Amino acid sequence: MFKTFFEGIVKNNPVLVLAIGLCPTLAVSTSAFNALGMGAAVIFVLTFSNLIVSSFRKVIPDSLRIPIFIIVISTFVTIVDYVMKAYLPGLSKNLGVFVPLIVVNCIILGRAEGFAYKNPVGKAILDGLGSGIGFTLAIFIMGTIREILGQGTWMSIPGGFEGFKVLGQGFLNYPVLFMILPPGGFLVIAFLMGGMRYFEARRSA
Amino acid sequence: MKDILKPTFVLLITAMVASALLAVVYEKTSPEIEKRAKEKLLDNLKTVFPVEGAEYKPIIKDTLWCVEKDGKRLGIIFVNGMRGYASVIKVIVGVDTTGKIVGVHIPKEGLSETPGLGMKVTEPWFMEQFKGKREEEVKLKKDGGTLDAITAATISSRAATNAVRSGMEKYKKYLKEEEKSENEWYHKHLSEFFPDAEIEECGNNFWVAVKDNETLGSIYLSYGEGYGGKFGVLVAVKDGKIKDIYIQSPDEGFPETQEFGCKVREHTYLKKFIGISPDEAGKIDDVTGATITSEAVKKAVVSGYKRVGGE
Amino acid sequence: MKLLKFKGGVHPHDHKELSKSSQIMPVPAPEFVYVPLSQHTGAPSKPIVEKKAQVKKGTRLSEPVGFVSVPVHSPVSGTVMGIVPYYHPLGKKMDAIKIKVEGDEIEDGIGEERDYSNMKKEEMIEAIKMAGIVGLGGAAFPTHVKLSPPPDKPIDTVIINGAECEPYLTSDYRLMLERPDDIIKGTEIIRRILNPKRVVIGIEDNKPDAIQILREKVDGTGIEVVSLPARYPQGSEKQLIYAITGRKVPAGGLPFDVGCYVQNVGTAIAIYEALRFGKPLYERVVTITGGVNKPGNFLVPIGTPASHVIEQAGGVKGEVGKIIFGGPMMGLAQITDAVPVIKGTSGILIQLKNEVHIEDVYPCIRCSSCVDVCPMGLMPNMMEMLINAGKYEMAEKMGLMFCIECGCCSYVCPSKRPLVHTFKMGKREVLKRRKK
Amino acid sequence: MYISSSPHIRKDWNVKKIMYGVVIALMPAFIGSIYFFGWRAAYLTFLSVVTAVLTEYLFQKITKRKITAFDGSAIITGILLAFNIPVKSPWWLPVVGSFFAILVAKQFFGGLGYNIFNPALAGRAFVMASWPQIMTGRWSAPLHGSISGIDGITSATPLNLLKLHATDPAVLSRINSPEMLKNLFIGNVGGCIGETSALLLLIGAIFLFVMRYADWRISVGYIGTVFVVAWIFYLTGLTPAGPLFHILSGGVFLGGLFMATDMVTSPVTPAGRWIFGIAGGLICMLIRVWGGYPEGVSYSILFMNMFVPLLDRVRPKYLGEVKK
Repeated sequence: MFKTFFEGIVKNNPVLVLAIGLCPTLAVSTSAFNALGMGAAVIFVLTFSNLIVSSFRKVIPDSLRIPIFIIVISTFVTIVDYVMKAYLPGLSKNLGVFVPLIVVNCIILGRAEGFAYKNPVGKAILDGLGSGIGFTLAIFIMGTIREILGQGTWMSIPGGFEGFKVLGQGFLNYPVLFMILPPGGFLVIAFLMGGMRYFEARRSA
Repeated sequence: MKDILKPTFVLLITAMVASALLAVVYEKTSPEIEKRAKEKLLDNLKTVFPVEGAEYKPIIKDTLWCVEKDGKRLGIIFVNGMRGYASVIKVIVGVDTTGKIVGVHIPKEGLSETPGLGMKVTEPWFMEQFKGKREEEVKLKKDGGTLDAITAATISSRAATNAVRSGMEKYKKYLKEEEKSENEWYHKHLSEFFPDAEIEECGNNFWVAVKDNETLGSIYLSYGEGYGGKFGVLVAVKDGKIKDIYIQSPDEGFPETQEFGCKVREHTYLKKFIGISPDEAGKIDDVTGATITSEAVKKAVVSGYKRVGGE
Repeated sequence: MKLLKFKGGVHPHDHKELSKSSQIMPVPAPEFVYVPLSQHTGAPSKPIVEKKAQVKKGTRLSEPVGFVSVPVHSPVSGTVMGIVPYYHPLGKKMDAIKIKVEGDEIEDGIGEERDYSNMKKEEMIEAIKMAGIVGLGGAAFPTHVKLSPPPDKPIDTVIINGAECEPYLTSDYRLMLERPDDIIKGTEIIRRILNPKRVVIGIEDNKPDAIQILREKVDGTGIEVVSLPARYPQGSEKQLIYAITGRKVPAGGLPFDVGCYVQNVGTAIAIYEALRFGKPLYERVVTITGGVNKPGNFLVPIGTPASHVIEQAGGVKGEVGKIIFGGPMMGLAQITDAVPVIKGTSGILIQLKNEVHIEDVYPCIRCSSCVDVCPMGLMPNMMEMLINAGKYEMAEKMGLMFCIECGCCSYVCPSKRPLVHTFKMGKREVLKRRKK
Repeated sequence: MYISSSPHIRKDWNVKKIMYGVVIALMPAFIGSIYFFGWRAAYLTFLSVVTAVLTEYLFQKITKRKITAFDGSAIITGILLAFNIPVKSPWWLPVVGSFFAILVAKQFFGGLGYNIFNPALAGRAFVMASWPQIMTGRWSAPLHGSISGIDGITSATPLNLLKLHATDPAVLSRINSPEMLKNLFIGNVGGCIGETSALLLLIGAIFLFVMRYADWRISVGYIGTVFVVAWIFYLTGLTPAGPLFHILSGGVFLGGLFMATDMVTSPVTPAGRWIFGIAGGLICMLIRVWGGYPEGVSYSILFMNMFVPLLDRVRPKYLGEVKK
């Protein structure tokens, strides 16, 4: 039962292994806090859409499943969007269009179609949580690396906490801006994917 | 038929449930969102024009506000944008009625300039340097102005400064209006010079007193630059000679120091002007201890007279 | 007519000075000769002698199988020891007739002068075929096949190839100096068979004395002698045709597609000897050069092991590094000095151990030297990459099959990549796949 | 006895010779940089080269590859990277740049021969993106001249003059003056360590062309296009500087002679090389006139690097190729 949960985190990590949902991953992983916010939004949407899809899987007609998935997903996304705007406006501004874009995030549609539609509710929720946490972990690690190298801080919150000054003043003066620019995102994700493959290969060898 | 109806029905139900759910969420969150937005806006307005107890009245929605306190206009705040390096740089600027910048704020949100470069326009030191600048000074040093540009981000710095300057130009007329109404102090004095006459405005801070189709005299308003700032002088002229003279009082915005500058407002000094031609005002002795201010008064009288064409 | 320069090519040091001035010397027969049954392009011939049969110089040992095939003849007189698998310059063991040399008799009739002026075209071609004549430039393509172009492709230009662009080799050069009359007579025979409009002898301009002698000799015959710029691979058929006529042999086509016929000077002499003296091709001129004590040009009986020939050239100067049959650009390195000389062997080059450079192979740095020098206008670097990636179809599209293996690309490659080797393997693989 | 496929003789050159040939060709400009900017130029170049070689060596050691760190290519990358940074850069800038260039842009792609982008330019792009304030804000005057090539203007390099002060009549009147052009040609102006002297770079490049270590088509195409396009733009008023100013200023000579001609990252066919050079020059001018940066050389070359596989398809017709 819990295999489903852990598979989503490590073996089938959506970002680092399946390489899906890369667009938001690259775009919002410029800081650890943004990444956490995005991750939380995805976990929420993923878990609840899995729950709904799985619960109603017997009544959803096959021919209509995709439109219905989209409606379900977009409903939860809109909820997240409103709530974020109301209670975390700074984060909402930073994540920008990528929160509404969760609707078309292939992780969520993929899990709904590939897993929740075929499995019982309990498993579907665990799968949603697992994949969501897998996504969050990946994007959080990326956000951490990029923020520390690119800004010299960690966990800075827009309009709030300045962040832990991890690498000292010299670094704050001359941070590696490259890392928070898009190419830096590609570089970091390439490293993470490569590392993942390397360890996977070592473990199975 | 059933093939069409059933899916339609299912889809309809789904959509309705979803809409209902969203409606509830919207109902709950929208006041909060609006409240946040308002707070944020007020926050910004307060940063650029911080006056205790001031009111910010919108003139053009989301673009222009006037700052009022106790019914008196203190200045305006405007929002203006200019294409920067990678995005439009939005500036929020407070300008007081004399045309000086009170504060500039460049919000980080929605700005996508290069991090560490163009993004630095949002750093306090950059926004600070606008304070107290007049329109013509709002230029980068490179372009002959007074402001420092951000190293290696000339385009963003220039866009931000240009946004401030072009905004000031665009909304100048709102300040001009203010100048008039703000300087209302002289209106009540106009009638004091020619008690029975009707005062007709001829524009250009020049009035003519008329009684029974007969011109009794004229009044002009002129400004002098004293030790502490600008002050106004009203001069009534009759038959080419100064009939009376009035200098703005401290309540009306006279900027000079109480102990020295204010001496020029004393009757003993002003008396010296009466009866002479405004041309000859320069000959009058200065008030001891208030040379700059007295010189300013004399200059104002002479220049004002010249301006209105010597009657 | 203005000469056209073919694109690409290289200028390696030619080292011809080693053997240039040495006259052609006959080599005495060794103890045993090994005459391979296949010394030409096409089907191997079928032996007609048996073990212990007595043969003389010029005795026919086999008969051709099919049209593209020629017989072999005994270069010596002696006893057939049997048909044994033996080393072959192509690198593998092939059937060869082993003959023990005894005496020095010549087959009856060979050497008598005959009058061939009344022979018909077909008779001449048949005589050339049965004399076992193949192209002596190296490719060893049966000459009678070349002399019978399809009727719809008339030959209007005959080119006698005296370019000898391979470094080190001087056998053709010596022939031109020593036997210019025979070359011209052979050429006249070819002219009679093909009836072309134009006959040209092409010689590289680094052999001015050969050009001069031939120019004197051709006077009044209507044969032109053309001086070609010295540039490897000038002697390659397609490059030669382009330089002399400006025609481009279509990819995958043969010279007769553009009305041309190219023949080596040595072959011209062989044709003349076959018709005039009835002498089959059982010996040829071979340049022995490189790390030998007395480099020179030798008339070697076909089937003589290389070791014997090398001895005649004074033996190897030091430790043998490589024994190369042919020139350094296209020749084949041999595994042993027991390999016999065959009809296509124009030279034997000995490289001493210290002359053989085994250099580090670097990755291709895309310097494009190979593209610049390829005389066929191919892109060797890309083809190599594709072949190494197993993408044979794409390599074929880039013209792999039209590679003439001249070696220019490998020669210039600063990364020392074995380009020609790869192409040979690639071609073999493509052919294998085509068969399937 | 050795057996190998033909040919059995090889031209007397190899990768090492080519690479060290390029290093030699860079020496005039290197010595010039010491003359213009002082010993710090040598110090930064030294750091950059050492880092490049060391990075390559360690990577190959750790990943158990054949050690080719001393074949000269890493030295070239190190020198070119140092040539592309201002002399006032902190010591760690060339170190980080070289490290990135060798590790990410070269070794991760498979090492020498497999990299898509010119490693030195990729390294430069990295430090440029990361520390633009250093890369574009810290110009210093040469020891015996002024930063802009014009007396009295001390804040900007020639190209910055063009980008930022193009409206100043004092600049306009002297930007095409013989004095300016002479300073640019000799290299007596502010700029990156190795890019300022067109003369010294040209000396090195002629050596390369003569030795056939670089292809002249790319250089002629690149610099020629910058010249022609600049001329057209000058005549149409799009840029106040004349064509000579454009080719002599900034990194056109360094880029066009040494970086665009990098064998690994340029096309192999003559036609491809012409296109590569001409398109590169055009992009450089587009960036200079309409782009956000005053200089467009490095990005134009990096941009064209991406098209190399495509340009390699512009292959010559082989002899006797039949149209299908």
